[in-house]
Amino acid sequence: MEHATTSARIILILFSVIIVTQVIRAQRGQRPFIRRIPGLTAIEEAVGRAVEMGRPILTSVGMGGIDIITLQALAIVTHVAGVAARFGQRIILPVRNAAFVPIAEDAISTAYNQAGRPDAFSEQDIIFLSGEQFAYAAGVSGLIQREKVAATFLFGQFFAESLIIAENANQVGAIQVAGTPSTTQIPFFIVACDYVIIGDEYYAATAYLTRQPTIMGSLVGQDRVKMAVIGLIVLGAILLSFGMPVVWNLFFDKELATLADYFKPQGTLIQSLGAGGGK
Amino acid sequence: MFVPQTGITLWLFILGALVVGGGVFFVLTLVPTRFRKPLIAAVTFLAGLFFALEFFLPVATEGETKGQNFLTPFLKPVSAWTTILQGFALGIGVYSLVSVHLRNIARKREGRGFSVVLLAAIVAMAVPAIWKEYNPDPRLKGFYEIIYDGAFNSLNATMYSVVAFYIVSAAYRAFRIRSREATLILISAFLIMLGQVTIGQAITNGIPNEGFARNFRIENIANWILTRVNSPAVLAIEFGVGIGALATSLRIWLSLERGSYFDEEL
Amino acid sequence: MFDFLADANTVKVIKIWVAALCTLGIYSILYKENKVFRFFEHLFIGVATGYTIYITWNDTLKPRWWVPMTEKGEWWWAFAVPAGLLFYMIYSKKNVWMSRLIFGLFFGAAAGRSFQGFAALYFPQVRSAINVPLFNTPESRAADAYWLTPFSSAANNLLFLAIVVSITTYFLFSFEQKGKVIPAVSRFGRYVLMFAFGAIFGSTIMARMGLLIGRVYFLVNDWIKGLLLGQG
Amino acid sequence: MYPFLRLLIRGQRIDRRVLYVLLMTVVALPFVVEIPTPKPAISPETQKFYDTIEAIAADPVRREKLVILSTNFGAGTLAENQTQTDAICKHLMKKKLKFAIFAFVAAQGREQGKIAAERAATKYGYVYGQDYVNWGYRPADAIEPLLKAAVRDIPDAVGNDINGTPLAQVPVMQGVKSVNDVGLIIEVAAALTLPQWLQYYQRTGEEPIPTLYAPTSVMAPEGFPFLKSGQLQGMLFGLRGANEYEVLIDERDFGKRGAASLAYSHLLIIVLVILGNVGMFAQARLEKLYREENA
Repeated sequence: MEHATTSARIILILFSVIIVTQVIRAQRGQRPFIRRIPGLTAIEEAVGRAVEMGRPILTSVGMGGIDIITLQALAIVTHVAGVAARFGQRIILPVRNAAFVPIAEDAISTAYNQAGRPDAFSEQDIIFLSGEQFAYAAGVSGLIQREKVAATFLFGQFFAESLIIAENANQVGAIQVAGTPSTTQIPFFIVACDYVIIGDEYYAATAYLTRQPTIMGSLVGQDRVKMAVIGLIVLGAILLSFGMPVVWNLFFDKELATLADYFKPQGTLIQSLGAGGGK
Repeated sequence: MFVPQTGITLWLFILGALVVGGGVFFVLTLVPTRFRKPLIAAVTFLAGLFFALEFFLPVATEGETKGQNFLTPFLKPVSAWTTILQGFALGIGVYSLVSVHLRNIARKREGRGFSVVLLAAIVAMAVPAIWKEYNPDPRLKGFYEIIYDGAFNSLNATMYSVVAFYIVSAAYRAFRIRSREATLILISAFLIMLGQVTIGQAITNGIPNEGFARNFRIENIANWILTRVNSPAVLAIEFGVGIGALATSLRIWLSLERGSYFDEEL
Repeated sequence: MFDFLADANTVKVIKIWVAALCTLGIYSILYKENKVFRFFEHLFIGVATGYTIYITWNDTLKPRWWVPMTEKGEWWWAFAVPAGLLFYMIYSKKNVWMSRLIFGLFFGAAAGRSFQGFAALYFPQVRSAINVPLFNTPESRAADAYWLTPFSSAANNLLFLAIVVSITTYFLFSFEQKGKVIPAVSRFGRYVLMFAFGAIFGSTIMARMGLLIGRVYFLVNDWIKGLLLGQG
Repeated sequence: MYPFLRLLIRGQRIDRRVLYVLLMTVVALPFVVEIPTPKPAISPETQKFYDTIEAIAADPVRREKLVILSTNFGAGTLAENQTQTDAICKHLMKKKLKFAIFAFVAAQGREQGKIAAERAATKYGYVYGQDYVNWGYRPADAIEPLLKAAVRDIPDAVGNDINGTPLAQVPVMQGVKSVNDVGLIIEVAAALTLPQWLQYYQRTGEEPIPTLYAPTSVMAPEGFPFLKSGQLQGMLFGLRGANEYEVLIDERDFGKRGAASLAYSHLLIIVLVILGNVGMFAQARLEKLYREENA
């Protein structure tokens, strides 16, 4: 879809309006409700136990560059740093994207200042290891084994190196909490970490941890959009069973000339109907 | 105005551009603090507006600019500028890595020998790699091949392959029937493993591969799991993440985002 | 001087020895973190950084910026220098905010593209999620259909819907999951999630073993057989 | 007391270094000794991958269009992605199709693509520039705008090939201008590099371009929803897919030997997991026996 079709414009703008109104309403003081996800108790617990062990904590914002998911990871890592800073605990943050080093330094040093322990923060602990995926994994593994880290907090986008980092930390007995929207890496975190924040809980984590009205409002908006999509899918499936592909056509990637076209099965619909695999 | 120049005038124009660019740069330093955040918000919004409008605006249905709107021709220059500016950011990483390791050496820190190895490796890779483009000396090419194929490629592939060992120790430790969820993970992992490997497939080779019986062949069970259970599960997770990404993009585009990076006083 | 570097055969032998030592050096971490691993770890980070420098210059900055500016006379590329310099304002105490201009540019552009990204990636997914008719399914009309197909395909499609709905319910956060129905649907969603993650784990073992096989094949074939036993 | 149970209990606490040595031997064995393993069952997605290329080669119009072979993988995933790329190059060359190698995430993707093409070129008499071209590497963050620009004008958006010659002057690129001149996209991937093609290229021409996917096994599960929605026409599921594909184009090579190691490494994991669980149950049983005795 190189350019939006009419229905894409309507749907996308509708979704955006739902989300933005919830955000603005939350910013105007209407504090929305967000249920506590179990993963967050795990974060608080892990930082507590790590502080008792007195060894440094290793965190990571994942393998992403200057993108949205990595910024989200930084928000969670900053929260962890804030909690650890109160006890003067050292946070190590090896970074994969060079341009992200200053952003991370900014956020983490602010967290230490706000916790009243600027002395505990050292710029040395936020270092660019390598842009190359596995050179980064080798560097982090070496760090984990040498520093005998007490805990690891792995958030953001991960690829095949996830298990290298998690299993090395497991070997030094570190408590591990991971959270990633990268679906294919979640199984590796599940087998090697103590707690894993899955898929969308990743966004809920920042909302709950930071209690920021903007992010909480956004989460409510996201829920509304999710419910809308689910409603459309169930309605669409039922209508399609009766041979009415109207909802299906709303999400069609070619421009439909007239309103009536939305009620006629479009060319690829018949061909894709046959795409079902089950016998 | 934007006409390619040649010879001396080219270098004058380049100098002119640098001076003008430097001037804008200097003016930016004078921007008072209270205008800084709005300026950043404006830059962020406009950068996003370009791509949003290019996608949303209706396109010409026929004629020379078929399938385009007035912004589409600018996609190419924007792509070129994005690529180049991304390239300029490289210096930050190299600087921060080199400065950390130079400090280790200067302060005679424990393990500074390894820092020397690291800095030497950067030079041993970058210099011959770039130099060979300008100097066809076969010795250079040979040295580059040793460093690239011999060191870099093998280190990369080996570090990746270490995951295989960790999979065995992680699976051995984690796949224990001690909770409902752990058992579910164990069962589906086993079914897929058996279904994908010739030895596993051999177990149910006896069953005919058509009609109702075919559903009991291990590779069909594995395929059913991947297409009928994994596919909707991955689809549902990706929906949530996709909507989350869209929401986060909206917050950043409209500078609604809060949090330590965005609230900091400038 | 260094003429051996010109001879292809010697280079090949040296390359295999270097690769073998690197491979065994990295595998030494499996025993425990040791000085040998630390050497190859730092060698790896250095070589990787060197390669990134080469690739960024040779494949991007030279052909798309330096050559057009200096040889094709497109002088306006010179504006990239002050613009690129904005990145480095992160190191200035007073004007660090200026680096936020260029980061803002990239964040904004990525955010602006997310509309097309969302539509192009998820609209076909929504269509495939809708495309699960609960009766007179296309499979039942297909050539290899047999007596069970209408029921099995309808059951499969119902399962597809149930999984999509239950997992999405699991990921709803704006209300407390109480009562009888919602927690049950959510729990079913979580179990399907775990089952799906087990399947992903199982299917990934193949990939990891493939990598190890690649390295072992190199060690056995190129190094031991090739060089040590001379069956080259 | 209960020596047999005590032996079983040790099965759940095997030191991980023993596991690693066991894995290494099991994987290395098939390369030292010829171990017969049964022929693989061809899975549906591999068959569709093969059939799509065969169908395009048989179609007089589409076989003249360019095939984009996007090699987005690095040295880390050679065993899977290189085996896939080698097999794909042989198949494309067997069918005399024009193709362009292109990498936009892993910088070494362009070198690995080059190696695969050169290996097969000697056998099938393919000449660089005449029959195939290598567009080289572009940084990941700039690929979206580049693809959007390449919808209208590929030579201009991509710029020059790996040797620095502008694409317009490369013989095989003659007549290849816009997205409608591209007949097939093949994405060999080690990470998430498929969405860019689907988002910004596949459906931007007059008709959707058939797209084939050759991911590592870890990325493959995410490909199934796209197969179902018709956005993908076929997929090679990691090394397993490559092994089956080698059987289909009868060019058995690394895939066959690798398959034996694969089979035995999986068997090792299954045996170890069973041992671990048996050990756990044995311990529970032993503790119950002790409690009964002292009670």
